[in-house]
Amino acid sequence: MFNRKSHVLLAFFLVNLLLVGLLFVHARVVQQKNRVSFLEKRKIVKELQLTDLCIFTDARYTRHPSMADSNTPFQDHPLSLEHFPSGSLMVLPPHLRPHGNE
Amino acid sequence: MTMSAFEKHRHVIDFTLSSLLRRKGKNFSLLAVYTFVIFLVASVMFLTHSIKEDAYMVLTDAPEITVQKLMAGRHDLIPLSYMEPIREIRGVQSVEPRLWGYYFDGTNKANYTLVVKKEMNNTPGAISVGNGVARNLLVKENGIIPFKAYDGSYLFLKIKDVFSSESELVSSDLILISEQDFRKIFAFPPDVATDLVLRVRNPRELTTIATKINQMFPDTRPILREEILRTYEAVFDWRGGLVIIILWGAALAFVILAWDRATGLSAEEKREIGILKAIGWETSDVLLMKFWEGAVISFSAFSFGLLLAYAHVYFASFILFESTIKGWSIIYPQFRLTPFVSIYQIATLFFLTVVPYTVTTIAPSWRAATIDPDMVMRA
Amino acid sequence: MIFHGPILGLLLGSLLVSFMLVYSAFYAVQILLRWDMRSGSEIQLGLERRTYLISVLITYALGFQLLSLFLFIYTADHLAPLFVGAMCAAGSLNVNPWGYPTIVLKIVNFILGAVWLVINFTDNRAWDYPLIRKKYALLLCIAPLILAETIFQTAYSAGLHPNIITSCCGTLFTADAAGVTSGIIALPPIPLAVTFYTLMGATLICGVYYRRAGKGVTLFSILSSLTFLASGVALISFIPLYFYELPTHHCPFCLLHKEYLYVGYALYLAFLGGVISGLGVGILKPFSGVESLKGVVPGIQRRLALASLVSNGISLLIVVYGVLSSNLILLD
Amino acid sequence: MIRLNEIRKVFNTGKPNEFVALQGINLTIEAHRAVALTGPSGSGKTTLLSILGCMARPTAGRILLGDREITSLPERFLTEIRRSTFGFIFQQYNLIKGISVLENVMIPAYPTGEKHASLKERATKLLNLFNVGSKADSKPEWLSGGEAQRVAIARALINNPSVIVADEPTAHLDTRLSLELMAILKDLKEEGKTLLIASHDPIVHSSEVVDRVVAMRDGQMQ
Repeated sequence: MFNRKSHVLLAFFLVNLLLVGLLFVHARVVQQKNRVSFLEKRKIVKELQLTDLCIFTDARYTRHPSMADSNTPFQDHPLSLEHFPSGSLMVLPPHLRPHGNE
Repeated sequence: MTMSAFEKHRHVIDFTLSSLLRRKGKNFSLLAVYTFVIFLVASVMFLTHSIKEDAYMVLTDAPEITVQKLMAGRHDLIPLSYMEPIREIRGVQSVEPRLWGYYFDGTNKANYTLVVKKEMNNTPGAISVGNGVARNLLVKENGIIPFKAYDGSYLFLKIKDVFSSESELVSSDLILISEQDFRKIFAFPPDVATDLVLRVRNPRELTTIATKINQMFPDTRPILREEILRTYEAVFDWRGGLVIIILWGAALAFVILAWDRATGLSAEEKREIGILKAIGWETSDVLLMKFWEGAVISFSAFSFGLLLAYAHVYFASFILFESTIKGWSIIYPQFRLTPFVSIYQIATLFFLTVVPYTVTTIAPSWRAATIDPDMVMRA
Repeated sequence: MIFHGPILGLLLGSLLVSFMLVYSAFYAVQILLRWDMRSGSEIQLGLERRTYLISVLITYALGFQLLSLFLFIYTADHLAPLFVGAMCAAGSLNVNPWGYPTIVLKIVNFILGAVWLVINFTDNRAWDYPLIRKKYALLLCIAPLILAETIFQTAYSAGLHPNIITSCCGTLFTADAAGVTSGIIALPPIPLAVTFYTLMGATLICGVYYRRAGKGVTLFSILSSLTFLASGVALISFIPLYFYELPTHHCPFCLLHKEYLYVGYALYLAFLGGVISGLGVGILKPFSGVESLKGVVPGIQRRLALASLVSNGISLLIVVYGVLSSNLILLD
Repeated sequence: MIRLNEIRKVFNTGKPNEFVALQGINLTIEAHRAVALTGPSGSGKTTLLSILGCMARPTAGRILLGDREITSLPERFLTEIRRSTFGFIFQQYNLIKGISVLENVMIPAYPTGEKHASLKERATKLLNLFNVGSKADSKPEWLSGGEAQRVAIARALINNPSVIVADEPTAHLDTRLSLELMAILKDLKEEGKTLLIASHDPIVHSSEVVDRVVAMRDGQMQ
């Protein structure tokens, strides 16, 4: 079977495709598994009437981006350098940017 | 495809592979860089996509409309007297005040989100904390946290329970507190709330209701849940200057490397192609070989990069990007994202990486393929 | 402008394809001006070599075009939640006037590119390259269309302003009034269904007749092109109705969704395959008289006709299956 | 039969370093004969050989292969003719390093899409014919000069050409190996192959195999 390099390549391609296919399967399985914790999170959101995810906690406008206001100094800087790494990963909410929704 | 064309491809693949393997050092270093670029781009894509999906799924139960009051363009506390007229609007199911705010813990330099939960009003002095807060303060259930109120006095609140670590994506920095304690800590006037949240019976009426609120109270800003979801969608479409600059820097370096590798044919390679052409290979046969060369390298790099990125984001908790996301926050939510893979992401990744790589190799391949066959005789 | 991975990918892809086409067009001009098969001069030898490069460039460009067509539709679909009133790609393509023209250009360019490759393939079988000027003249026509597509697509992307939390004073609600209409004009399904089936049937019969008797090339080619146009119209009039089982949902793009088992991809590819090979048969007809192509053209035409028959057969099967298995019954 | 008519080859046309490699070449090569081209280096032997062997196209003039005019055939078709009509033996052997001797012999037939098994069988047969069958799996860099030469001949024969083109085939061989080579060429000629040899080696000129010697100087026949 593997006496020709083209056979080896074919096998290599197939193994890789299989592995990539497994990613899809894995993602599916984990999605199913996480359903419970999703429901828990949704319950918290519903009970506490939350509007934002807790991903960046370093600045107020990154913690609650949808509820952000404009009284934090420097946050309308183009790169939101007040809190550099997350501030630049997380764009400033559009209503705080000089050109609105662009 | 006829049988002989198929056999021809196999022959060419045989030869291409031996030719690639003969230049191991060069080709493996190319493969490594290529894989790394794909890995980076794919990691960012997986990460942002999962956060978006999570936001979408978790926030579907967020309040339909949030009403903020504005004062001179700033977020202001909303009078509770606004509630009654809003409740009168047709289609509004309920209106509730929300009391929440940020509490900066000076000793730990961490920022918490304090949220009033009605049920806690019966047990003043007790709080529930997010797992991130507990981790940061090294406290457990029944532990006591001192809060410095705005009048300078101290409040000692007892932890009743801690949120599960699974829920950190929404609860990591939360502290649930009773209304009495909340108003005491912030010296919060009794007749106002942070904002108002509405439940609406018919989703089609959302915009109408929002418009009515806006007409009734021109100093308010109604925020729709759909807008929040859309904004999350837009915000996480990776615009992150840092990430993009790094990625494009890496991509550029890679393209230069690819270009250099592809253009700089060594004398040995030139001679080899010359021989092939002299003994009966046609230009398009050499082009076919170059096509397979690119296909093997691109395919390998693509699948390795994809697999590594998946492992990185979903198994290793995006360790390479951790500091980027963490920023200076003291409370760093530890959440495992739910994996999402789609053909769409893969196609996007293909366009961002394989297409430019392939384009840079076309001309050099052609240049190699059109070497004069009599070159080997003249040399 | 949306900084969105797929959009960046599409823009990058289009830019590269345009670059490849412009480069090819530059040498197309050289070939039109200076090609002289009888000469063994270095200029001629150089130009002959360039033709290899151009073939490769166009082949890759065509592959990218096909992928980008689907990626574009999919992206439009994916972006729909960002726009108030857009339910799927049909709506988000209508966000600004560039969306639909981009799609149309993408399809036209793909077909033209494929036809070019058919001509190129045929020409390369003849020792004197008899079609060289014609094919490079055609290339000069395709290049501006590709550029136009890139410009349209860029304009479309640049004009995407998602309805996100836009302001503090409720401008969103005025924007909503002029929001996205769902875009696809409903066409009367029954007459169009009749037209579609008639043309499709005629094409298949004519194709079989051509394969048997070797006659009717022109008619077959014209019929396949008409069938393609009819399929396009059918895709926004009656085909989706059966798949969605909704008498009002005319969107041809939702067929690409998982709910419908991605049947849209097969259908689109089959329609495209049918028109390309059908057109190819007709395009080659005038060249069957060329001395050096006499032995080559009929064989290629027969293979193309077969491909066209297979593609059209597959699309017909898919449509018929959709109609028969549907719970929807159209009454006019 | 190959006929050359007023062949002219110019390199770097129109540039200051323009160089006329061949001029006014008229030559007919009969089938089943052996022709040797001789002359000092730079006399145009190799250029003429590459034009004869369909590797390069002349700047002007006409070439007839049998009764087919091939002068202005594009590379695509010229290669096909070259592959099926000509087998090449080079001065440097020009075997490809790093792949097996067997593969080296098979490579010229790859573009034809012949079945791998049958191709392999033919290649093995040829190697055995030239007594290098035992080296099939070794790499060419480990072969001796004589072995390499014989592998190169096997490779030249894989597509069963009617004409063998050899460029200075004895340049790296000692007398014994040169004579051995001429014996192999003699066998090939007896099998009905046409031989075209460029060489300034007297062993070649004086060999009984060679029917005709064409002397060249400054791109012209003498």
